[in-house]
Amino acid sequence: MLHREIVIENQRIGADVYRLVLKGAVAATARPGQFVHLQVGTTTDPLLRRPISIAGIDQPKGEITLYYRVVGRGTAKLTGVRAGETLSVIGPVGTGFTVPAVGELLLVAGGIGLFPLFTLIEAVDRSAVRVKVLWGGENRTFIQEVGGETLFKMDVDYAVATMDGSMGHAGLVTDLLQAALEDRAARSLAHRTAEGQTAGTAPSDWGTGALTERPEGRAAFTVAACGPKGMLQAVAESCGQMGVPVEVSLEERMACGVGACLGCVCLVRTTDGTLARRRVCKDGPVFDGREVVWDEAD
Amino acid sequence: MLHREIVIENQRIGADVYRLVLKGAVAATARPGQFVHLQVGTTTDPLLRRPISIAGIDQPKGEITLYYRVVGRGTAKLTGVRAGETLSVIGPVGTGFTVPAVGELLLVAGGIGLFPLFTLIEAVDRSAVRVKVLWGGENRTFIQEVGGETLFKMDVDYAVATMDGSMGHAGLVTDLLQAALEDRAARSLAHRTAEGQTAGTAPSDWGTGALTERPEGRAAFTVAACGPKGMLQAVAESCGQMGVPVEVSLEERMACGVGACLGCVCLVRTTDGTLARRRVCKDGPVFDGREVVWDEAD
Amino acid sequence: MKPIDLTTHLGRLTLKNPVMTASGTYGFGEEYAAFYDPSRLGAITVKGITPLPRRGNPVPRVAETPSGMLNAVGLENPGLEAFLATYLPRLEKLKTPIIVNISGFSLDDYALMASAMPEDSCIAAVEVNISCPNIKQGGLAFGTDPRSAEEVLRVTRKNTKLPLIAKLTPNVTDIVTLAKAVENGGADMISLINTLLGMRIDLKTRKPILGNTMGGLSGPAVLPVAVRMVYQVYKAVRVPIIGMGGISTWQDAVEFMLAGATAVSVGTANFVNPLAPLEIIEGLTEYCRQAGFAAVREIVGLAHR
Amino acid sequence: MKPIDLTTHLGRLTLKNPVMTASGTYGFGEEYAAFYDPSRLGAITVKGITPLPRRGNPVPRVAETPSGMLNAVGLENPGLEAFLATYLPRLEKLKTPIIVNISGFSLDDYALMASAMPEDSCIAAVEVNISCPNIKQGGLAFGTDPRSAEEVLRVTRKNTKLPLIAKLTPNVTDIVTLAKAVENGGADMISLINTLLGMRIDLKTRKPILGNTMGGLSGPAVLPVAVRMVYQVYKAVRVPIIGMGGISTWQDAVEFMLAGATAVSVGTANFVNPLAPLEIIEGLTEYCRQAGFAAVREIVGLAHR
Ligand SMILES: Cc1cc2nc3c(=O)[nH]c(=O)nc-3n(C[C@H](O)[C@H](O)[C@H](O)COP(=O)(O)OP(=O)(O)OC[C@H]3O[C@@H](n4cnc5c(N)ncnc54)[C@H](O)[C@@H]3O)c2cc1C
Ligand SMILES: Cc1cc2nc3c(=O)[nH]c(=O)nc-3n(C[C@H](O)[C@H](O)[C@H](O)COP(=O)(O)OP(=O)(O)OC[C@H]3O[C@@H](n4cnc5c(N)ncnc54)[C@H](O)[C@@H]3O)c2cc1C
Ligand SMILES: Cc1cc2nc3c(=O)[nH]c(=O)nc-3n(C[C@H](O)[C@H](O)[C@H](O)COP(=O)(O)O)c2cc1C
Ligand SMILES: Cc1cc2nc3c(=O)[nH]c(=O)nc-3n(C[C@H](O)[C@H](O)[C@H](O)COP(=O)(O)O)c2cc1C
Ligand code: FES
Ligand code: FES
Repeated sequence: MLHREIVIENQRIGADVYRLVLKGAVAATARPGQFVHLQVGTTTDPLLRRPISIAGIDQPKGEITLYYRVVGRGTAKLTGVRAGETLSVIGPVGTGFTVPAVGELLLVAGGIGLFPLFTLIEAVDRSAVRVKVLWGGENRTFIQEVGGETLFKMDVDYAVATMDGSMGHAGLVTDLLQAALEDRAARSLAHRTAEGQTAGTAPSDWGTGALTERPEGRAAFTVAACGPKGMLQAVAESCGQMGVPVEVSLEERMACGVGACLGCVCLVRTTDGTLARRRVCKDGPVFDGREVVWDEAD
Repeated sequence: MLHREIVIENQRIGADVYRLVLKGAVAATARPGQFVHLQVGTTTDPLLRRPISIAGIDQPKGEITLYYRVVGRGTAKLTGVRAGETLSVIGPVGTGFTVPAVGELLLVAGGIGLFPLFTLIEAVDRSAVRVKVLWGGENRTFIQEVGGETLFKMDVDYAVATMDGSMGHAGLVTDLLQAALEDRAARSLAHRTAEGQTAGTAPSDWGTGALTERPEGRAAFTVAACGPKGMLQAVAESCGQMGVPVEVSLEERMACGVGACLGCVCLVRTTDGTLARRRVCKDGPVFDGREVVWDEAD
Repeated sequence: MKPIDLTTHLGRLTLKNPVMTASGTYGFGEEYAAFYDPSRLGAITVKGITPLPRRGNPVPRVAETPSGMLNAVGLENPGLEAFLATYLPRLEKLKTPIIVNISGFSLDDYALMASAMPEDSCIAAVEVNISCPNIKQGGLAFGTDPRSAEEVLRVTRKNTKLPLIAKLTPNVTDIVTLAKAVENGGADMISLINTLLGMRIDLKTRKPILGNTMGGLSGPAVLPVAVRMVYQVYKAVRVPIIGMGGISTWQDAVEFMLAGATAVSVGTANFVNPLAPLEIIEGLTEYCRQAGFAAVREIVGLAHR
Repeated sequence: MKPIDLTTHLGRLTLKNPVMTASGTYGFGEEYAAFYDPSRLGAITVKGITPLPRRGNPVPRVAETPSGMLNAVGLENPGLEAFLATYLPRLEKLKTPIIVNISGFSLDDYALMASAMPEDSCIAAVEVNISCPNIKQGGLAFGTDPRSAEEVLRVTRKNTKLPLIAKLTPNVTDIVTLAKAVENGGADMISLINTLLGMRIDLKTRKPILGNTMGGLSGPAVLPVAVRMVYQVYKAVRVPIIGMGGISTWQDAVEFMLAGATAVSVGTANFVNPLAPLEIIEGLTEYCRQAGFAAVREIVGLAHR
């Protein structure tokens, strides 16, 4: 789990975002939603490793792709790393996304929360699963610079929202989600009514069972989301209300990255209703959105 | 005094010794025996600057040459710096060697203590001053690797000593010094006796006055030395006994490098006989060898 | 070439080498098993246990500092009962001496925890963490008052035959008096140091970063403080010292042993380099070989000569 | 664009900006004049003065540590008489408020030093360093015992009308009690923190690196401890706080001010980046501008809201 990976590329792609391609042992076992815990320096400052999601897995080549945004000292230092050098990597770590086998998969991303969803897009069987990405960002520049190098090349349906209205929907990505959920509910209602069921119970009915336990024959509709905590909470609540299964990828400040220090916990409500701690690094970063307790004070 | 200098070259020349050539403002005002205080990293670890002697000054090109040996974390980090990058440099700092105008200059160096003497060799008017270097090192490999890239190219008289006898005199460089001093004394004695002076007072007579105050007409004989403390002490004592003026370049652990922290002091006996502190970084690193109190307990 | 003897004697406790892992940084021994076989360690110290389960502090629980980190986990742990029922059997499988770190808010808490530790399991010693606030005495930590510290050790001593380690906090004016107090109280060893109290503030939110406002500083930044305390305490007590605080390399470990530590514990460094404990074992061995020592214990306290 | 108001009120003392340099790291104000005009600083604190000249400790006096350094200069200084005769006239020329740091080994020492400071010179305040061992009371530092600390301030207060700063050592169990004690004693301000006691050992010689065995830890490594103490003391006292300990960047300075420091002092960072104080003044100004504060004093203590 501790590897030295060779830097193949470390390139700015725009808007303070860099693509980092690493060759080594991680690719062989990486799965969608997992991350690596990277050492950014060689002295004791900055001390801690930095968690970065795996955004691309090329098993034949033995390469993983990461995208990182420069926000502080660690990521700033990382930009100085050159192709040919090596980096110390712990990974792949964490419990990733469920990869649905059939149905529809709606991906909701806020800003750089887009990146961890790429591996999920790549992993699903697109002949059996309809994938659509809803992506929100600050403005057109960010969306075009970052999307132009990534999402827009991926041959997948998407819709964007920008806070300043400079591109796509003017507003939050959760507006797009809400619309999609309502649209889906309406379609399903029509479908079910045709099947002779009562409309009223349908949405809550959807909410039972884990994502993989969808009854055969009925196309599953699931959501996976990554982005700022506030957005994830809104996504989880919207989906919860509509009874749609949702997985969210959380971020938390980490020390060990392997479950040993209890630095990165979240709170979940377990099936028996009690509150329990989970480690974002080991038990997550992907959690069932219905389980997560968003406010400690609750 | 605080400059960003461009790295022109940072090259291993053998035996863990590197040559570092910097282009910038320091060259314009640097003098023999001064040093620079280099920042080796950009994070808080390693924290402190490292003092490195100026071993070459090329004013027309605006370049200084440094030689450093890798001994710890800071110098190890320095080896990673590449041509074209810049380094933060405080300098030139310190009070350097006296440059004699006439006579004979004997330079005594221990190991990498050779480097600070190069600027002195370059600075003296070789048509008026006879220069000879006595250099001691561990073994032939060290002497040949380091000397081959430096001293042996400088068209200056030299003699070497190695601890293991693998090159030159087998033993200490101070043996060579002792022989040179005795030889000189014998020659001088002959000279003075010829002048009708009493032989007995001659050596102590030499010892009076500063290096530059030599009476006209009589060729001054001075020694300058750099190397480990033990060697410098031996050099100073030998010269003292023979009444030969000697300047020594001291090393001490430094923080500020500019005289502000009192971290790098030595003890001197002033002309009125009292003991006083001097800052190696500002009042030195070059001191009159007869002044230095080598053992605090004295 | 004769192998260097790494055997380490901590009073009645004998370890195969002097390198262990520090409480709270090595979970319950399983997380780092993906990197190497934990039985290569001298011992493993597990996360601090309290009588009842604790959910700990809200996040953020960690914050980086120059060459260090703050943590405010708040003693999250499964509680004594679950520890014995669920974790201890799993620890048994690691085939490594286990040190159980216990924390309490009253003397009764410590007594209860000590008496509950089986004496015939993988548990090699009990480490008494006295950095917790003493609820009865108004919240001041047991570990900052010599009399309370001594009392905690005494009551723990009465309740177990296992070797006892007193773990001291560095947030005190006079570490030597505290060390003497726990020695008097019956400690077989002293662990030095726990974390230094610190905090950081977020420039954007203008609030403390940690959910708990303040936290414990660990990592290389604290090393010089820890070495100093080991050095001071070594002069003053007879019981062996387990040194910790910023140990990341074998050089650091040698420094602690020269200062007077008989064994060393690796904490924060695990997060940065999971192989640090193994590299330290190797480096210590090589240092002894090159310096001509036949046993690593020969270097303990040499800086005092 | 209105300029940001940097005026800083420390009790009766008003400075043009809140950035000063820390005692012992800025000599007698002249060494850094080669880099910039010192009058751009809020104030300069000079090296600690004692009644008699002191030659200080043997070398080595400094040792590097992770993100920090140890120093054991041992209060080398020219003594009171030479300070007044030789250094003060030169300080006068810097056109900058000067804070004189005084250290003593008895109450009489402090009284003498305080009464000797002219009240009509460039001396803007006297900083009372109480980290020295109290010879009469057996060597424990004045600064670790609240009653002694209060007494030192009281006696100093009686002997000068100049504003008084009490400089506290962080090597104590309870910084708040000490801060309250010096406030009671008459301190107009509190400086936090002096250095943490630490040591390092040389692996080759197997001896302590410092000539004095132990030394004071400063630099970025101690920043989280210093911020914590400023935060704690701000809650407990009314007098303004001068924050220091590892401040290297404007971000660090903002952190101290949010924690409750009215002014900040730059120490070890001068050695690394001689321009640090100026960069901090600029950065503070820019932070206030971008965050919409009209005066830098508005951010003091905001982390407590
Ligand atoms: C599971 C996971 C996956 C992530 N994936 C990505 C990714 O693919 N691309 C990307 O750009 N960023 C990602 N992040 C966020 C990234 O880890 C932080 O932006 C980065 O650690 C900041 O480091 P810094 O030194 O630049 O910032 P600093 O502020 O200097 O960091 C100081 C400390 O805070 C921690 N920290 C700061 N911001 C965050 C944050 N948002 N989340 C967690 N820790 C933080 C750092 O790890 C470090 O310990 C991910 C975070 C997690 C937890
Ligand atoms: C005036 C002066 C001129 C020098 N000129 C040269 C030169 O031209 N070439 C060269 O190779 N070396 C020179 N040195 C020695 C050089 O400064 C040290 O070897 C270097 O600082 C070691 O740094 P490090 O990080 O590799 O070692 P570390 O041991 O990791 O350093 C730790 C700390 O100790 C200090 N330190 C360690 N060794 C020495 C030493 N011998 N002298 C002073 N401080 C030390 C470092 O500066 C640092 O603060 C000079 C020293 C002085 C004082
Ligand atoms: C995340 C974390 C959790 C810790 N939890 C405990 C604990 O439960 N009990 C305890 O006695 N010490 C605890 N400590 C302190 C360490 O055991 C150790 O004393 C300290 O971190 C200094 O060592 P280091 O610098 O090598 O980490 C914890 C430290 C960290 C970093
Ligand atoms: C070399 C050095 C000498 C110091 N001398 C003194 C002193 O004479 N008096 C004093 O009160 N503090 C002295 N200090 C402490 C500093 O003023 C300051 O409180 C401490 O270094 C923390 O700040 P920093 O981390 O920014 O350096 C000294 C610090 C250093 C590094
Ligand atoms: S970061 Fe240590 S448990 Fe998650
Ligand atoms: S290094 Fe600061 S006075 Fe010389």
